[in-house]
Amino acid sequence: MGKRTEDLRIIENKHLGQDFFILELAGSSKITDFKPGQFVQVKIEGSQDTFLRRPISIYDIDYERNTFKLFIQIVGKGSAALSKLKSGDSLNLIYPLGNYFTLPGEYEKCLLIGGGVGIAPLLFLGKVMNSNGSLPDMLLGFRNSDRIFELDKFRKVGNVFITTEDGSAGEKGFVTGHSILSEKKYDRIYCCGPEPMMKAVASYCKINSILCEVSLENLMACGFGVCLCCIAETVRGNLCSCTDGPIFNVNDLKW
Amino acid sequence: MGKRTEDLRIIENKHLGQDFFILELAGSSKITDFKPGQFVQVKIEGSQDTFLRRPISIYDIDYERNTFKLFIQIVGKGSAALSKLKSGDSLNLIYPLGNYFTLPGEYEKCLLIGGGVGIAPLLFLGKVMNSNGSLPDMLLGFRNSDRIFELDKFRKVGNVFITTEDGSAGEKGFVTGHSILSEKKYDRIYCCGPEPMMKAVASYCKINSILCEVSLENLMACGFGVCLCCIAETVRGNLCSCTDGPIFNVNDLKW
Amino acid sequence: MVKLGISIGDLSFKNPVMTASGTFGNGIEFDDFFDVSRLGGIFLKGTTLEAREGNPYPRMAETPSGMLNAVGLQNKGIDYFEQIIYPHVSQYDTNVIVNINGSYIDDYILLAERINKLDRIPAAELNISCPNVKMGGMAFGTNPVTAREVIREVRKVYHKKLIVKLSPNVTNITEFALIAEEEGADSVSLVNTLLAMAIDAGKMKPSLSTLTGGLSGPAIKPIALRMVWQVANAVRIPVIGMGGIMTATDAIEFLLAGATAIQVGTASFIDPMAPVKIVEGIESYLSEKGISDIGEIIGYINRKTS
Amino acid sequence: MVKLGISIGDLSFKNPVMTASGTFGNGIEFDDFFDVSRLGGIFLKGTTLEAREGNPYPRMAETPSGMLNAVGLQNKGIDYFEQIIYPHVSQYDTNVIVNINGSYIDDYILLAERINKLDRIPAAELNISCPNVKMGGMAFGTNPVTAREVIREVRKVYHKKLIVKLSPNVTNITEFALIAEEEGADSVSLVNTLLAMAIDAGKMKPSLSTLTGGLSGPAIKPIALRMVWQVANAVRIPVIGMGGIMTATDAIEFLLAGATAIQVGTASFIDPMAPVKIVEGIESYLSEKGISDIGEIIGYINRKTS
Ligand SMILES: Cc1cc2nc3c(=O)[nH]c(=O)nc-3n(C[C@H](O)[C@H](O)[C@H](O)COP(=O)(O)OP(=O)(O)OC[C@H]3O[C@@H](n4cnc5c(N)ncnc54)[C@H](O)[C@@H]3O)c2cc1C
Ligand SMILES: Cc1cc2nc3c(=O)[nH]c(=O)nc-3n(C[C@H](O)[C@H](O)[C@H](O)COP(=O)(O)OP(=O)(O)OC[C@H]3O[C@@H](n4cnc5c(N)ncnc54)[C@H](O)[C@@H]3O)c2cc1C
Ligand SMILES: Cc1cc2nc3c(=O)[nH]c(=O)nc-3n(C[C@H](O)[C@H](O)[C@H](O)COP(=O)(O)O)c2cc1C
Ligand SMILES: Cc1cc2nc3c(=O)[nH]c(=O)nc-3n(C[C@H](O)[C@H](O)[C@H](O)COP(=O)(O)O)c2cc1C
Ligand code: FES
Ligand code: FES
Repeated sequence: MGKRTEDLRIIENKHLGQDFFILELAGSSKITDFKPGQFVQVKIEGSQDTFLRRPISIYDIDYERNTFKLFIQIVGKGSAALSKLKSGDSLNLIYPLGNYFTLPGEYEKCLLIGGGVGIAPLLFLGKVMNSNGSLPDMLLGFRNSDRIFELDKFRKVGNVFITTEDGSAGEKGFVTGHSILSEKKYDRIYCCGPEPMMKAVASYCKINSILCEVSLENLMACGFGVCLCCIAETVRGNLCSCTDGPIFNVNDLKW
Repeated sequence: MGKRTEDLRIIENKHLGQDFFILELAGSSKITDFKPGQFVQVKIEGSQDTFLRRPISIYDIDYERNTFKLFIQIVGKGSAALSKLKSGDSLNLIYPLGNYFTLPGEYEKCLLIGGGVGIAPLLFLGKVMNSNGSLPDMLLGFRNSDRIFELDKFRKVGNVFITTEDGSAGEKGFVTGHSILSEKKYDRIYCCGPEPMMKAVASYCKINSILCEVSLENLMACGFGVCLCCIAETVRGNLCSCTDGPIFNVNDLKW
Repeated sequence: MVKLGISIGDLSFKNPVMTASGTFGNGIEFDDFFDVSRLGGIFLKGTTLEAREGNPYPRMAETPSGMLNAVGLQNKGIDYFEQIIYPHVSQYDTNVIVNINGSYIDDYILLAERINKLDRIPAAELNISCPNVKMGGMAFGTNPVTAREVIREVRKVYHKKLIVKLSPNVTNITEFALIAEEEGADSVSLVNTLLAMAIDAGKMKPSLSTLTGGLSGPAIKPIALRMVWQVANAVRIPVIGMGGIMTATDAIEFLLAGATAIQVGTASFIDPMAPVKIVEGIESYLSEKGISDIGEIIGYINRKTS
Repeated sequence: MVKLGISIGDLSFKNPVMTASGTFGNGIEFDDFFDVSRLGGIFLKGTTLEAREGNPYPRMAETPSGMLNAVGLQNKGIDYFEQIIYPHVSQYDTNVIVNINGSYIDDYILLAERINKLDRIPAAELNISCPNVKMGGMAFGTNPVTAREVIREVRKVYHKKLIVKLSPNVTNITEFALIAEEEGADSVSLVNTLLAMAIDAGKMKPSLSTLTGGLSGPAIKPIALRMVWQVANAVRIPVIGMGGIMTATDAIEFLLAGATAIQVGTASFIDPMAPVKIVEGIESYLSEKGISDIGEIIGYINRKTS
């Protein structure tokens, strides 16, 4: 169908505790063209200081009900305004945007690594893998156990391993220190989270010759390739993380 | 108590039909210092294009419950945003602002003339006159009968006469053409409404040597006398309609 | 039916709504959203002779009712333009205009010569006002001597419609508009972005890699409108106005001030349909006012007050 | 305890938060809201020799994240100031600074002489940047020759702290800051409002009686911040920054850019408590960062990047 801009109706705004919430939206057109790793650009109404849209990954899709979800963390004015929306309110989106994760070959062993709200695009990715017949491992890192949500969802799509910085759940420390990485051999790692984490994962993958894709969270003005503000430095020059990304193979990035 | 700025809680937002609504607010401090003709400066949250506050007259006061009301017409972005507020929401005000109507002497006969949403400050004025033992006449002008609201309230504080431009209620035409003006003699006329109406009333009063006070609706940036944007040209020079007004004796205005 | 067409010399535009360079890519990115041919014209991303990578990330900062950018003319150069972009944009049934840039006057001349040969490009916008490049750009456009020189040299080699894009970062913008007119420009467009800065108080450092960037969006509209009004009253060539136009109402303000046409910039980032909605909005405004020709509102406030 | 005090030469201020001329009346209007003596200083409404009525109504227009004003220096003149306002403001335990204006250089001189005699006024702000008067104001401040002349003449007769208020409506604001410094000014303050315009599309006419007015508020913050940064890097005298400061975070951005102090303007219209909230906010920011002296953040980004 191509990119489009539409007012969508909010079906539910589920507050998870801490600063996290999930918006469920009713697709107005068929949303079967969404691919894992893609994002939407959300218009923020009712906030005097937010002029630009905000990019948010597609977290989950329900093809039967034609709805999809966004998993959002409140970090500033825009996300705070979004957190106040109620079911029935409408939200203007530009979507679907960006490229998407490269799906693995039939027998490849995959690990999905997420940190904090960076787990968002991995659920959808995991589900698509499931529908292709594979059950990925998932390594999710959090600051502490209070910030872990939706684990049941992730457990349905893969084998979940946890780290927390304070050891309040799973293994203590950062994802790159988790024992699974020394125990198992993966063909592909998909990663989304804070930049330091993605860089650590990228260097682990390079050393161990594992194919690795990361999802960048660069600042965006447009989201569809016209402002050239969101660039990532790559071996092929500056590329837009909103059209050539947000998913990049780490070998392409100048990290 | 002096001027103050406070977050007040909305008790009710009553939509009247057409573009009119009434906000009832719970005073946090005692509101016994409000005088008829005074106004509040309302901060508009959740509207990207409204930077400045909006001046709104005090429409009605309930001393027992320590609440007061604002009678508002939707004419643009700010009033539209206010119309969406719900009971329980909070609203930031600077208040009470401006001078006030001069109350009549004991035996003076008074007429209160209001046009459209300009009837707002007259209810409070009428109530204060009642408490001083007088029952004013009230001449209220509207575009048509669909735009007449709250008449029962006004009938309790005075003898109400109506004009509509299309004759759908009361006498047809403008307030200045109403028969009451030729039938009765008034000592004082108080007027609030569109500028052409106030000017017509002012010239009627000058010709007939009637004391007349009008409430101006000049554009305001601050509302408390510091920006000098809201000036009215008077025989004493340019005066701020937010501190020296909004109530002016028409003999002082260069109309 | 309302007449929306306007013209710059003998070049006609089906309506006065165009897109601002650097905010509309090469049009292609908007094909999904609407039929680009419905616009009066499109101004493509700033082009240079050689390919450029632009400035390092971060290049963008959100500000109250606006944004800063410090893209710095990232583009793939004129060869790529001729081979890849030109064939595509040639298919649009609208005026496709190239925004030309350089570090030295010679760059501008060489580029203008190349663009001059492209049949389907009826006009070029000479950008002497980019605030985000170390050499050229705004340095040319804020100095009357160099501004005159670059316009004069380009005019010699460029034989189609030449539009000079002015910088708002000057004491007296009419001075530069008059220079453009004197040197034979067919039109001036204004404003480019205002040189500005954002600082992240939390991180205690500038938000942009380049420290300063260009401010665009509604925040600058009142300044842009003032400059368009001043320039329209000073020159006889048509003025193309821009700066913070988000809605048809904004566009109409520029027309009333004296702009013959307008460009929609940053608005497209927030609503990719903005340009076409503005075409429709102008049409309704004129119908509602009972005005049959857009020409009647162009410069209307100047006719009334002078 | 965090040290918030700053100084301009030997004049000390208890904190760097002041109020911008024309947005704080004569302080008196704020007595109901907070204790004005808590501020570092207050800049009073622009004063002229004679009483002035200012420009006709309408004088104000709301714009995206900002406003236009065309007040035009309405004030009651220096006699009224000495007799009525001065006795009142003398009671404040803070630096009370008069903003002086004129149509001719002689007006400025005569006024400066009168202000010089007032014991409780430790400084004067020389306004050569008002965009809303037909004569004087911005005309002085956008021309290097007249700017130098008026500063020089006022400096001869004014012996306390002289602060020159600069116009942002120039190509190169550092040129004017350097002139002020060369002519012996103790400080420069910037920015005054940007010349701008608003048009009512519905009514098809300009929103202000004067057609153009001065833009203030958050819309101009990125431009003001850039100019303050440029000037702070060019002169050695202290810089007082302003333009769109609404919150402590905004104020801190100006300090990081190199301003020694800041003025709160339009923000006071929306929140009369803004100036005092900003004092408190700066204090918390410093505490949270573990910074004990405000001096450490003044010009911080310049120390880091140079
Ligand atoms: C492709 C993509 C997908 C994303 N998916 C999600 C998602 O699924 N869920 C989610 O919660 N967030 C996601 N984000 C991040 C989200 O866009 C930002 O958190 C959001 O824009 C912040 O807006 P705000 O108004 O709340 O914060 P602001 O008030 O704008 O900023 C608050 C603070 O966060 C910083 N900040 C804001 N955006 C970014 C950024 N992109 N990178 C680094 N720092 C930033 C600011 O500098 C500031 O310090 C995604 C970003 C991208 C680019
Ligand atoms: C002292 C005072 C008391 C008031 N009391 C009331 C009241 O009790 N109830 C009520 O509904 N309104 C009252 N008003 C008017 C009210 O302030 C405006 O209607 C409101 O500010 C409009 O805001 P907006 O954002 O909805 O409209 P905007 O979007 O700002 O403007 C919409 C249109 O209305 C015009 N407009 C806006 N304000 C004014 C004005 N003050 N005068 C003339 N034209 C204007 C604009 O130019 C524009 O064309 C009062 C005004 C004053 C000065
Ligand atoms: C991200 C971005 C990139 C831009 N690139 C260019 C450019 O390449 N050439 C040019 O002449 N102007 C460029 N501009 C300026 C715009 O064309 C326009 O003059 C300016 O943004 C003001 O209009 P607006 O407020 O409607 O965006 C750019 C603006 C933005 C925001
Ligand atoms: C209504 C109004 C009146 C002003 N009057 C004066 C004045 O008399 N003298 C002066 O130097 N500046 C005057 N200014 C400019 C302010 O002092 C300040 O420089 C400008 O508003 C930018 O700051 P801000 O964005 O914080 O308001 C005035 C500004 C406004 C909005
Ligand atoms: S965000 Fe505009 S090009 Fe990527
Ligand atoms: S509105 Fe500011 S002085 Fe009246």
